[in-house]
Amino acid sequence: MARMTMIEAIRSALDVSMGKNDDVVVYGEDVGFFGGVFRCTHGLQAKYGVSRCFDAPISELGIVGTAVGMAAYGLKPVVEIQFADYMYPAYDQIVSEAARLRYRSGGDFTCPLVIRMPTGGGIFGGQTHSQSPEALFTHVSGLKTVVPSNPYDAKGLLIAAIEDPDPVIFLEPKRLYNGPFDGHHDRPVTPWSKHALGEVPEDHYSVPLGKAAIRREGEALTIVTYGTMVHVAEAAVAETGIDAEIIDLRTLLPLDLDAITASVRKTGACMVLHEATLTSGFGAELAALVQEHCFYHLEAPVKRVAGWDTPYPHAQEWDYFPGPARVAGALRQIMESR
Amino acid sequence: MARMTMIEAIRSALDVSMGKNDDVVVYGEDVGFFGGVFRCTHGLQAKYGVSRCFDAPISELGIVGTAVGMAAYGLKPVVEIQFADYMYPAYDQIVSEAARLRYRSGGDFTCPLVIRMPTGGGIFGGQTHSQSPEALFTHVSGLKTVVPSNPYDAKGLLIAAIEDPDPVIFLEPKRLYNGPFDGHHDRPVTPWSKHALGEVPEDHYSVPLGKAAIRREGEALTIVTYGTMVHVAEAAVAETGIDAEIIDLRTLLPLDLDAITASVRKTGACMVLHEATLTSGFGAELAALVQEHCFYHLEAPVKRVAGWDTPYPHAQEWDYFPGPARVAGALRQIMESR
Amino acid sequence: MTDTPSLRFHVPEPASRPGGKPDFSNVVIPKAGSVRRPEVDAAPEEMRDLAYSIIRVLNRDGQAVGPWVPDLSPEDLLRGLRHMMTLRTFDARMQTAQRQGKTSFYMQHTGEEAVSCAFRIALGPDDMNFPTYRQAGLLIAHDYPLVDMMCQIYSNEKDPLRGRQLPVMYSSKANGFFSISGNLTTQYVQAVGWAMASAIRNDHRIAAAWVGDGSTAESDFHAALVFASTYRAPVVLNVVNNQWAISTFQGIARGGSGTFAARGLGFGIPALRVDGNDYLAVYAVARWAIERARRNLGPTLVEYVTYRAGAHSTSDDPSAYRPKSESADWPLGDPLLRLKHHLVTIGAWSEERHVQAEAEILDTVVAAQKQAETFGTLHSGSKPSARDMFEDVYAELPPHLRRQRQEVGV
Amino acid sequence: MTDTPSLRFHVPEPASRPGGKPDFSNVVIPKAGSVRRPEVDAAPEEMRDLAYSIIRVLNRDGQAVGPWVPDLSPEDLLRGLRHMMTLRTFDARMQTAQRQGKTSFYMQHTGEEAVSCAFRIALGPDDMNFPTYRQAGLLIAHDYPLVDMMCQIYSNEKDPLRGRQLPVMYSSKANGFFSISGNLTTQYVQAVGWAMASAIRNDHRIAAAWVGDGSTAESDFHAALVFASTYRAPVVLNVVNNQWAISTFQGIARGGSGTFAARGLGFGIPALRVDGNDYLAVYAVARWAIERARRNLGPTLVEYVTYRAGAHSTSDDPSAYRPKSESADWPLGDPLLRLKHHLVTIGAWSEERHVQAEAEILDTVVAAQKQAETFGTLHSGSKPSARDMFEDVYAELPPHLRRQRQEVGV
Ligand SMILES: Cc1ncc(C[n+]2csc(CCOP(=O)(O)OP(=O)(O)O)c2C)c(N)n1
Ligand SMILES: Cc1ncc(C[n+]2csc(CCOP(=O)(O)OP(=O)(O)O)c2C)c(N)n1
Ligand SMILES: [Mg+2]
Ligand SMILES: [Mg+2]
Repeated sequence: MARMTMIEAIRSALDVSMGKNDDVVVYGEDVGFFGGVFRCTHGLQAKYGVSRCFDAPISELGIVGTAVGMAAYGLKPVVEIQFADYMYPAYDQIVSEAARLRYRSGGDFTCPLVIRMPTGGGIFGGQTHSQSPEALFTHVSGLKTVVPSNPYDAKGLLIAAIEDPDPVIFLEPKRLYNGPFDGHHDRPVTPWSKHALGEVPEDHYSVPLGKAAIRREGEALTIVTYGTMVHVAEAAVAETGIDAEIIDLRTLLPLDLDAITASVRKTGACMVLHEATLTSGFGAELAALVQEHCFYHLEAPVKRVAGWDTPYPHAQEWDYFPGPARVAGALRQIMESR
Repeated sequence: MARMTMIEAIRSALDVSMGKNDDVVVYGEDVGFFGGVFRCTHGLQAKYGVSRCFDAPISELGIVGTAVGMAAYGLKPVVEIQFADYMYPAYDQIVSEAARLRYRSGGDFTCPLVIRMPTGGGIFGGQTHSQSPEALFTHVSGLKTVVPSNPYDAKGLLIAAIEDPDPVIFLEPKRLYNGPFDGHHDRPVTPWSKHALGEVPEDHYSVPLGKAAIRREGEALTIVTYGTMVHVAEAAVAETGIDAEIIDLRTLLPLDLDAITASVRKTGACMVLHEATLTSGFGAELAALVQEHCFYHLEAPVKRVAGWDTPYPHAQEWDYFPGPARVAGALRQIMESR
Repeated sequence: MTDTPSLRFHVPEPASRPGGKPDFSNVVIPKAGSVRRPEVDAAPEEMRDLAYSIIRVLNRDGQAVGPWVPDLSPEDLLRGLRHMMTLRTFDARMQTAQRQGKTSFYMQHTGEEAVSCAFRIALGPDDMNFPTYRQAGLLIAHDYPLVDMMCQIYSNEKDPLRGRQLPVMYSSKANGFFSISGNLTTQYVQAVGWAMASAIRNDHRIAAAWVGDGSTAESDFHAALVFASTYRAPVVLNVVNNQWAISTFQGIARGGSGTFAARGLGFGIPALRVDGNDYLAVYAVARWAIERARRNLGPTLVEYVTYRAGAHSTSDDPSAYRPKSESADWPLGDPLLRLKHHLVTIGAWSEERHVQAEAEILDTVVAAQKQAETFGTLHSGSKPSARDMFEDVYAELPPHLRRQRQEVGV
Repeated sequence: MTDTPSLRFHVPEPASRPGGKPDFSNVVIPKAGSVRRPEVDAAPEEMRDLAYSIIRVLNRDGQAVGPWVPDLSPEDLLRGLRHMMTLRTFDARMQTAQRQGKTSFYMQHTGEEAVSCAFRIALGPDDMNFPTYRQAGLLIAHDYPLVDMMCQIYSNEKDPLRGRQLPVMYSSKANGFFSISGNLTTQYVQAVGWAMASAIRNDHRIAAAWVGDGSTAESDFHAALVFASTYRAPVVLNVVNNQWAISTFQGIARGGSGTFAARGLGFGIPALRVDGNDYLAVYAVARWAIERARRNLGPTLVEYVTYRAGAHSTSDDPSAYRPKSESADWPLGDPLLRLKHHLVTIGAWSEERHVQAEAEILDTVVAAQKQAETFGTLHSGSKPSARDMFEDVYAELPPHLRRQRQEVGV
């Protein structure tokens, strides 16, 4: 066991996977010699050579498009999109190609690749370094979408994603790279070295895709969330003293619906929480499912707390971000409405 | 008044708009001399000249990207994407650029353009001529998304879209181009000339964006839908005899939430119906909103009926398409569960 | 500023439109045999002229002339002729089958048969094509069963793609034929990625990317050129310029560049232009480009100058946008007739044998069609089930799809 | 097939890395004055050589020589020098302000000042730039108030963009400066669309598109070239090759093409390469390209050969990926010092006056900064409100945003 930041955990997952399987190839913008703008691939080129880890031209389309070809050949490309905000040029290759290759070829060709990308705000990155586009992937049949909330899961899920036979979108909440950020932007962040989930095996292990984790057991209501918001939820729960159960989805698709319904049937109320824009966000799907599957157990409407329906602003970052105060307010509101 | 198909109504909207405003410029693949693969722009080049209506290279990115520049200049581009399935190469220009130009420039530049595209299946078009990607637009702040269900609305909404100061995504259910297809693929389709909403004024008029239409009043439950599914809903209601209220949204964003909540509060039950893939479809947003705003009026969970979470298949088209039988079954199920 | 005249908008127009006289005077055609043949390891800078010419082997008299005459025996050529005849017959039958309602859609190759048929022969068995819908010759010239192609077109119970794909969107890994995407050009950059993978693996296999003239405008074309140029990927980048993209003439995609081959020059990629209706020239140029890739000398861009003689697809009617007789006036002729003429000229073939071969081929195709139809057609007979619809979305059926399949009750 | 050696994967590498000796031997630099100047209406085919050379005016002795010497008076040049000095001082102050926590982010222009400053002077007042984050000289050379720039950087209450944009992502329609996108290259094709619109309207205004070397790999670059070529749009397509894209050397984007200017050749677009650190050469080439556009002769691609002397941004540390002294070894020198040298050489300037000007400019910039800071900085003083966050998403606030704003209580 070692103490790792989420960056180190991701790097370790790549390292372990490249060591184990020669087919794993890592590339993206600034990913090679420099090791990535967030340093997630640092040292891999030196260790595995330029054929296994290299810099790509600034073409997200080209990065994903060539990766589809490589995956069809039989390699296992793990590519980085520098920020999720820059995935749109690759969206066609993801949606029309990677996601559908197995289906449209009747299994003749497959597309086992992993596309990593940092997501989320909280770093004063403005509208092009802060987005959380997960709902644009969950709407696409054929993709799996993963969002870790801590170093342990990040490594285990990334290894599982690399070993998965299908294309996986791996979203890394960048605000969690160095510590469990809970939305209190005016306080210092505890480093991962002080957090239990910063304890990470150095060797190979995996966390299965499609299984949620219960971060906190509780009776009062269920908070369904993922990524950075897991920590915000924890803070809000601690501050309000409301005995909420917190579910960290880890994988959005395939979704661990059983974990959600079991919890909501127990608690009778549900909040869905994410950083992405509210309308048509993944929270809409979660709310729709919860009301469908737990209708007769719900004592209050499923409440969504999410980013506002505006582009991600720069100066108003903390007005935009669904921080502990907003989450706490919503928790109280649910409790009062029952 | 004239009898028009939906194609003729769209053409008439373009014609009226080009005649009224020199700034309106129409282009896209095969849009100029030939008049579009669905003939929606037929005759416009001959009437208004090649500078106002012309063929574009096969680059959806280029079509929308140049349109953003034209709109910023002060023109009013109305561009066609040949099939909605081909909009992905343009998605970055739509999401990162058109949708955010006004916001990010503090109103210094604006982007009043209309992007038309045929959507939906039912023509044995397979996975690349059948998609309904509306949820990929409704998640994006700054866009308006419109889906007409008949010639009258198509013309009025398109004119409203062209006169709108913001970017509008105009989705045309291609299966409705020639008649009100109700999902009974084994029966001949009634032409628009036999339908009241095929009666279309030849001059300028508009149907406001953001206002739904009640296609059928009813007491038993509310069906919230749009596009082709409006007619499928009508057929299923007629066949089951269930007294449903049918809401045709017409505009998905901004959404006419008041019309929905008023109806659901009256009927106490709600079905959401669309052709797009279920998971993270626009129906998720609708279900989430309905349960949030009508929780205490709902006697059964909001039921979503939608396309399956698979790519759109070719041979299994009618297994995929949510036709009248499936809708009728779901209607009965809702009625029984209350 | 206002002392200059005001700006005018320029929209390229084809030389003629319906009702007008076909005009190909802008297509400059060098004499067969007149274009030089550089060594495959020559520097790209040294052969920029080849992007602006047309490599041709067969002259008007049916003789093969010049430095590009390939090393093909009369038997090889007869086989090539047979492939092209088979493709043409196949097209005719399937076109009719679509008109008879046996399937929803079809796309023909008429006039372009030499391109895919000759290219396939030049390629190795383990190489991979990333084709468009207009290269069925890659399958036919590789002896892929006609029945399997037809079953795909009919979406019947033996359709290898289980009814999921639009007709003609074949896939056959075993035959070096990548799954066709209905989205234009997406596969072009994938071919480069496949070739990069082959190089990363120190393999010997190369990739061939395919695109139409109109589709070169798409972004994937650019990405492919960038990545191929940077990583010197072992790939042949093919552009089939058949003059039309549905109703849009090639000038709209080409703009002021003169040729599509020229696109390669800006990337330091050798670019050759070849008479796409000349089986021998296509084969020779393909060999040259494939050898470059195989010898790790990097990518080559090849533009095939040809003409789409038929409609774009069964959904299209070209008489609405081009003169009816344009096809007949196309100056590079018919690839099938030109190869036949050559074979007759060299004494390897005759009118009689040709007529006989036509009959044989028709029999073969009809027999295949009969067999395919025993497995069903789109609207009749057995066909893939709703169960097939839910499979292969993922390797394993996830819970939500299991629920949905249960709802359908299959 | 296995008789050929197996394939090898090729990844371009820069000439040197940290710890190594900088090496620019691959940058071939023609003598100042040695490159010919074609007429603006010359055919693109006639000037392909210009894509592989470098147009230079200022020689080592500080003299302006050759056919590209522009028609600029000493006063014009002094003004240009002042613009570049202002930009450099502005950069230094804002870089420090970021380090002091007054804002979140900043991007410098060090070494590239001539490109945007000289280009702006060549452009007409009503033309429109579609810039990247590294062309603030377009604003400074157009006398856009430094205070407004700083208010944007500070996201304070006078920020014209109401706190919404990352620092340096300016927008000023009145100054012909299109809103900068954080997404690379998206604006390149928009510039072409703007230019097409101007032509459709029979206007006189032209557009200028801007992109970095690394960003030419993006799809929008291709789309821009396709549309500009097809519709002969009145646009100048600028590529600023500053050798680096964050940590990635230009060889990764350029591949085997030799130059970025060469990209234009495949589209029949005249392409010029110019010494980007030579104010006079930049101005002269810009004038030439702008005149072409204005006279309806179509687009021109211009590659500015320069060097990014500083870090990519305040988030970057170049010592991790290139030799520390690489910047000092850059063979085209410092644009500011070269223009200064020229002015001294022609007797229009002196060391003393330069020192004095430096002091004056510093005073001006510091005064602007003081004033800007009275309106707040990112984390202190007054700033845009949460209300500003909800506005301008649409022209009118739709119901759902009204509800959300109410929830915030603003
Ligand atoms: C991304 C995308 N855009 C548009 C289309 C519609 N479309 C299908 S074929 C075609 C024309 C292609 O022309 P070309 O590339 O010249 O190939 P050809 O059909 O002539 O072989 C178009 C526009 C599509 N299939 N995909
Ligand atoms: C679509 C997109 N991809 C990636 C990035 C991240 N990024 C920002 S600047 C940059 C490098 C750009 O290099 P270049 O084009 O050479 O411009 P320079 O910074 O050298 O002026 C990258 C990769 C981005 N902003 N947008
Ligand atoms: Mg074509
Ligand atoms: Mg650069």
